[in-house]
Amino acid sequence: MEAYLFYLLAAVTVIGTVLAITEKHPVHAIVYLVSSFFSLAAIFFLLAAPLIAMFEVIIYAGAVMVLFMFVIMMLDVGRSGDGLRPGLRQWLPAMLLAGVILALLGMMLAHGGWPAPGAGAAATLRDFSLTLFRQHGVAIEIISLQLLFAVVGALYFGKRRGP
Amino acid sequence: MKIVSDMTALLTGMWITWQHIFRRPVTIQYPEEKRTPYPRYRARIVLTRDPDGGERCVACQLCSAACPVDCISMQSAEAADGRRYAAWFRINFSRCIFCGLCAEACPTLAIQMTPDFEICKRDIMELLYEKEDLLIDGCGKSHDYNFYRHAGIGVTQPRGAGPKEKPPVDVRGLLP
Amino acid sequence: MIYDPLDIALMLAKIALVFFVILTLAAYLVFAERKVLAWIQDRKGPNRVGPFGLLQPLADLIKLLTKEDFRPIGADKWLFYLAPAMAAIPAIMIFAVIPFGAPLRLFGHTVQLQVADLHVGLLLFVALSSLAVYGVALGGWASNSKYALLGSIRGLAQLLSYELSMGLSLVPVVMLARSFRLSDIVAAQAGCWFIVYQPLAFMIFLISIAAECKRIPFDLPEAEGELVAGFHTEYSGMRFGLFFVGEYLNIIALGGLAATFFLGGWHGPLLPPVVCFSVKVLAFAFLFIWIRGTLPRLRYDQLMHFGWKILTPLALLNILVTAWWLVLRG
Amino acid sequence: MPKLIIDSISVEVADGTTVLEAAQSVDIPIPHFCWHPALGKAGACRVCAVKLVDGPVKGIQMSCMLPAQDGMVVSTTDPEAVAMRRHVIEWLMINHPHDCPVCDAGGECQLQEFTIAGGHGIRRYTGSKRTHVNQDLGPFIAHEMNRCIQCYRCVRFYQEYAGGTDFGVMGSAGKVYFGRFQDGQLESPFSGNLVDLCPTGVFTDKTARFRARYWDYEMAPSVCQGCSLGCNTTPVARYRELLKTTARQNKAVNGWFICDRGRFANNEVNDPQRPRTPLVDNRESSRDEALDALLLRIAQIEEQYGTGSIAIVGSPRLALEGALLLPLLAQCCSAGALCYFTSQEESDTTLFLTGLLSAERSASQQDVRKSDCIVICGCDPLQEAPMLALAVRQAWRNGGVVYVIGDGIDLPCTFTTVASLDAVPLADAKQPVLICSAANRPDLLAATLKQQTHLKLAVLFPEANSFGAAQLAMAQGAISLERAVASGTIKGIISVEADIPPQLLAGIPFVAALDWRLTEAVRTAQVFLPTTAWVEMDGTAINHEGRAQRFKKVMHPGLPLRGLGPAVHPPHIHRSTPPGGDPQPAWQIVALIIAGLSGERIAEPFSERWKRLRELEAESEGVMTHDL
Repeated sequence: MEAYLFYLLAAVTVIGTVLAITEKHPVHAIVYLVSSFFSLAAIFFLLAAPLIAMFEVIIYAGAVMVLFMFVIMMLDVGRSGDGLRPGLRQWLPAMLLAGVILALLGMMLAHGGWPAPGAGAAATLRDFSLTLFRQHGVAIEIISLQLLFAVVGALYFGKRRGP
Repeated sequence: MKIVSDMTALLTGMWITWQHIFRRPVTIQYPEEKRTPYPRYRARIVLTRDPDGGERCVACQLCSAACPVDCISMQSAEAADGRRYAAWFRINFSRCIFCGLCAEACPTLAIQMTPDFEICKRDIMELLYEKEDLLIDGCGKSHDYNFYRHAGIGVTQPRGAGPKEKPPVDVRGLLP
Repeated sequence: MIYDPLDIALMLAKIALVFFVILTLAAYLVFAERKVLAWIQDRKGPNRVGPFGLLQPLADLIKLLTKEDFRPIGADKWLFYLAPAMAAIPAIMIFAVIPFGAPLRLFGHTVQLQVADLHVGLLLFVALSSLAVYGVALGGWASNSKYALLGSIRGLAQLLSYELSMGLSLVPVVMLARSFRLSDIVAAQAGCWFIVYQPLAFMIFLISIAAECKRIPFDLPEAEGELVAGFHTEYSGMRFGLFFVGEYLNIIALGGLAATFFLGGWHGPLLPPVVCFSVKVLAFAFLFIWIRGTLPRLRYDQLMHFGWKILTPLALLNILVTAWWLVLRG
Repeated sequence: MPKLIIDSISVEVADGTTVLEAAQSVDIPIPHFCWHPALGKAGACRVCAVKLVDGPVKGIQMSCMLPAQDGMVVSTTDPEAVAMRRHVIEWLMINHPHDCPVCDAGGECQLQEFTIAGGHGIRRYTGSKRTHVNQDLGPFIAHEMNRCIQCYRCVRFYQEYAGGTDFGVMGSAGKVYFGRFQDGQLESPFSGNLVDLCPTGVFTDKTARFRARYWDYEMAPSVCQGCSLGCNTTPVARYRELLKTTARQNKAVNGWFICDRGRFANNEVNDPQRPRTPLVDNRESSRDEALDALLLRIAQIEEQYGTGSIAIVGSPRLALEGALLLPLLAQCCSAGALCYFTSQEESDTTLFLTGLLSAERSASQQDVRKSDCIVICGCDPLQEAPMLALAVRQAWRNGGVVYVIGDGIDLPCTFTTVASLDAVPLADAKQPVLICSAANRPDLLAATLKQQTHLKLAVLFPEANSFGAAQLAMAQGAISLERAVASGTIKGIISVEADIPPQLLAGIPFVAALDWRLTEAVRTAQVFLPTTAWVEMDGTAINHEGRAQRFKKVMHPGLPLRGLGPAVHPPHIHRSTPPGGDPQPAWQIVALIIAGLSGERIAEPFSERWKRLRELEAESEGVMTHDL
């Protein structure tokens, strides 16, 4: 049952992502990407990581993509025919990266296969938080400071200058 | 403090609307309950007659000129006695907005408005009122006005016999 | 994994019940809104269909279903058809995590009166409400109409802004209940409702959910005075109906959540739990209607100003204070 | 060149200009009743009062009577002047009846306008009004003396300008009466202008009596089709009916007036008998059916009798657009003859006279008015083209001498009868004009014209576009229908608004007619297509001097609402085209036939040397076509 669900969701994720990359129309691309995120969240849920699943939806589908959409609508770039399919030159770096990832994946598989998913024992919120703040406390603080700087910087740039 | 006054304002508004929930509605349930419009209510248009029974309308086209929605059309004609009248006169009530400008423009007080506001029809063509539908046997709001008595050109009375008119000039008289 | 057939049956029964109840409720909420608004305005409201106009929702439904399903020229076909569903579905899905009554003993089972008792229930609500944005955004964009587009741009910005303050206002609740699970939150309020500890968070949450379901005074995405009907200007028939029902489902869902987070959920004196919960939800619905009958619409810059410069800092401050208090209390 | 200041605008005008004209030249309106640009001043109405603030004259003055002088400072808005004008209007209104609703001038009445503009809304006079008895002035002019404000425009026009003797002013002081000595039809052929001239409703058009109001009129600048003079008119239509025709000013052509013949010529357009539906073998059909039938018959005739058996017949009354397309039509159906004239004699004389008329030679009505020596040779202007007679009278009033060769004609001025052209002292005259007609053959003219290079020629052609037809006939080598039929090869006639006598149609197996009049050709035609009258289309006509003038569409073709049967009121039906709305301009039908024959679509009839006429404005003075 879970396996079927997993493959179904995985297929949706992959197809959604591919379509999001190839779609010329930015709004359509966003919709594909959002559906891809959503099925990815469901996969996380199946993998007993509900918190990650929720964050996936809240942050990526609910915030980042909405912002993208907002910008697209504001700037009115959503006209079909505006976007051109990227040429081979633009594809190259992406394909290179994809090759690297695939190679790593192959190496992992060759070296002892799959790390078993933490089936059954769902990571509780408490464990998650403890891990996050105990083990990676400093990193978290640094990241949050970085975000704060970004916000302050954005405010500074966005401020209307002069009279 | 501003926030306190703002909150009070909001709550006052809420309190007023709360009170209104329990008020008696002012709605009149129209088809069942009807209210009598005032005599000067501006609804269905009629054409009136002068005290002598003649048609008041002289088809001067002022009403059709005043009409903002162009719902009045007519054709004037001349009777044997020189009286100007409407050969046909049509008001398209499907267009009429009951603004009353026609009644205001009418120099002979022929067009008047009545309180009859219930003129809905199933077929829109039935809202085309012709002269025979519009003409009533009565003077409407002015009982004693007859345009032709005051016009000064002698149609209902011999020339120079109207009120405040001198008898016709004798062209061949030599006296100044 | 093997599932107990009884569990599945119970689950399906609960889903069916919730569906039936909330859809009926949504339909009658529309009716109630029209009635209450009419009373506020010294009118009588719908009273023609059935006794006291009680069959009005049915008449509305028939009207919506028989209307022409219209699609404007140049509209993006699939997104145009998808958007109403995107608006209504997240609102329905929120009900999955709302506990609407005390657990029941039935055939030897303990039956949770809740469709899914997730331990990230609160997060699921936040996630779903953030997804509800897409209905507004895609519907307005796909209509190929300037009014609809303006409405959806406003909707995007507004929902994004108020989601933030809404999420932040819930953090103290989580801190008090020490759980994201809604049944835990309800259980934590068995003694004292969180509104007592967190009046500020409650106010922020209330304002934010009013903005989330695009109600007056925050109905800028569909401001009929300026944008015809905003993001759903071009919709007709049942597609418009879905947007419409989605809005009322949202009211019920958010009312239920407000009751769950701050008013003790199904806890209540005298009355049975389910009734208590229903009374609270209906009270919220009435509050929204009452506010609609009273307040004028905000200006758009006032709306954004209020969200970002007042509500969000206040919510952050509230978190800080709560955290301090919790730490001090130990 | 006096220089004066009017309302702080400085104006420089020619000597002898009045202050009123000076103000008009800089678009400052001064109300006036008795003053008229064609009639001059009378000083009768006192409504053009202005105040002279500074300069040689001071105080309130009548601007129409006051010649402009150097240093004058005029104010039209001075309170004193405004009050004066307001009081004058109030005096004029004392005896004016309150009958605007039943007056035909209501809405186009200068008195009404100035009364409202002057702010005189309430009558203060409580005494009795003076009344008059009206006269019956015949079937064209209605008389309502009570409305008179004694501006004397009517009598000045009728007696001085037009030379009429049966209408005048009688009585004195408050009894002044404008009328005939006794009831009867006005004799002057220009009496209709009283309607245009009267600033209020004393004289109104009886033919259009009580029919419509100014704001409902359908109007457009047009050109009279009554004769070849091409006087400018503004026809007025309402409910698909041509109501009346009013004069339009064109300084070079008719000046300000038109004759009664052109004015009261509505019947032909409104005629209920007018053929308005396409006919195939006398059976009503649609326009497309008739076109198809026509194309089929053309092919049949060619097959049966060989090519060259069809004659395309235009006419001098056909608008230039249609006439221009006929050569193309002739080419498309390989016609044996292209004709613009039916009779050989008319063709010969018209072509001959047109050949004489160069740009320098041809005399406009303005040239006639300015002339000091006019010779009328073998024609009767008062009968053939009345406005030219009026122009001759103006020349005579200005001191010109009028000579008439031949007898039995009448003119509204005194003239000298001479035996021949040699007896006229043409060489002494500065601007002599010779008026002759296409009805006679003045062959001897050529010699005289050669000697007298400054002699101008005004030819009276019978139809509105005779000159254009002749120009085209010359260019295309067209022959007369008489000659074409005499050759015996013509077996089919396509008549485009041509007046063909029955004897020419007698032996022809196939006749097709495009026309808006019920002519002989229409009666005998197997295929008939209705065309629009000039008021129902945009078109061009070339008048007797070679001046092309544009006339605009006044109304949509269709059976007049009044002719829709005996119903009490118009029918209650929706339709997109009015009944009888089939007619199309002749040139468009010809273009359709050409398209059917050759596949070539013609959107614009003016090509090659006529291209300049595309931009011809109806309100301009026209374009001389000699050197196009």
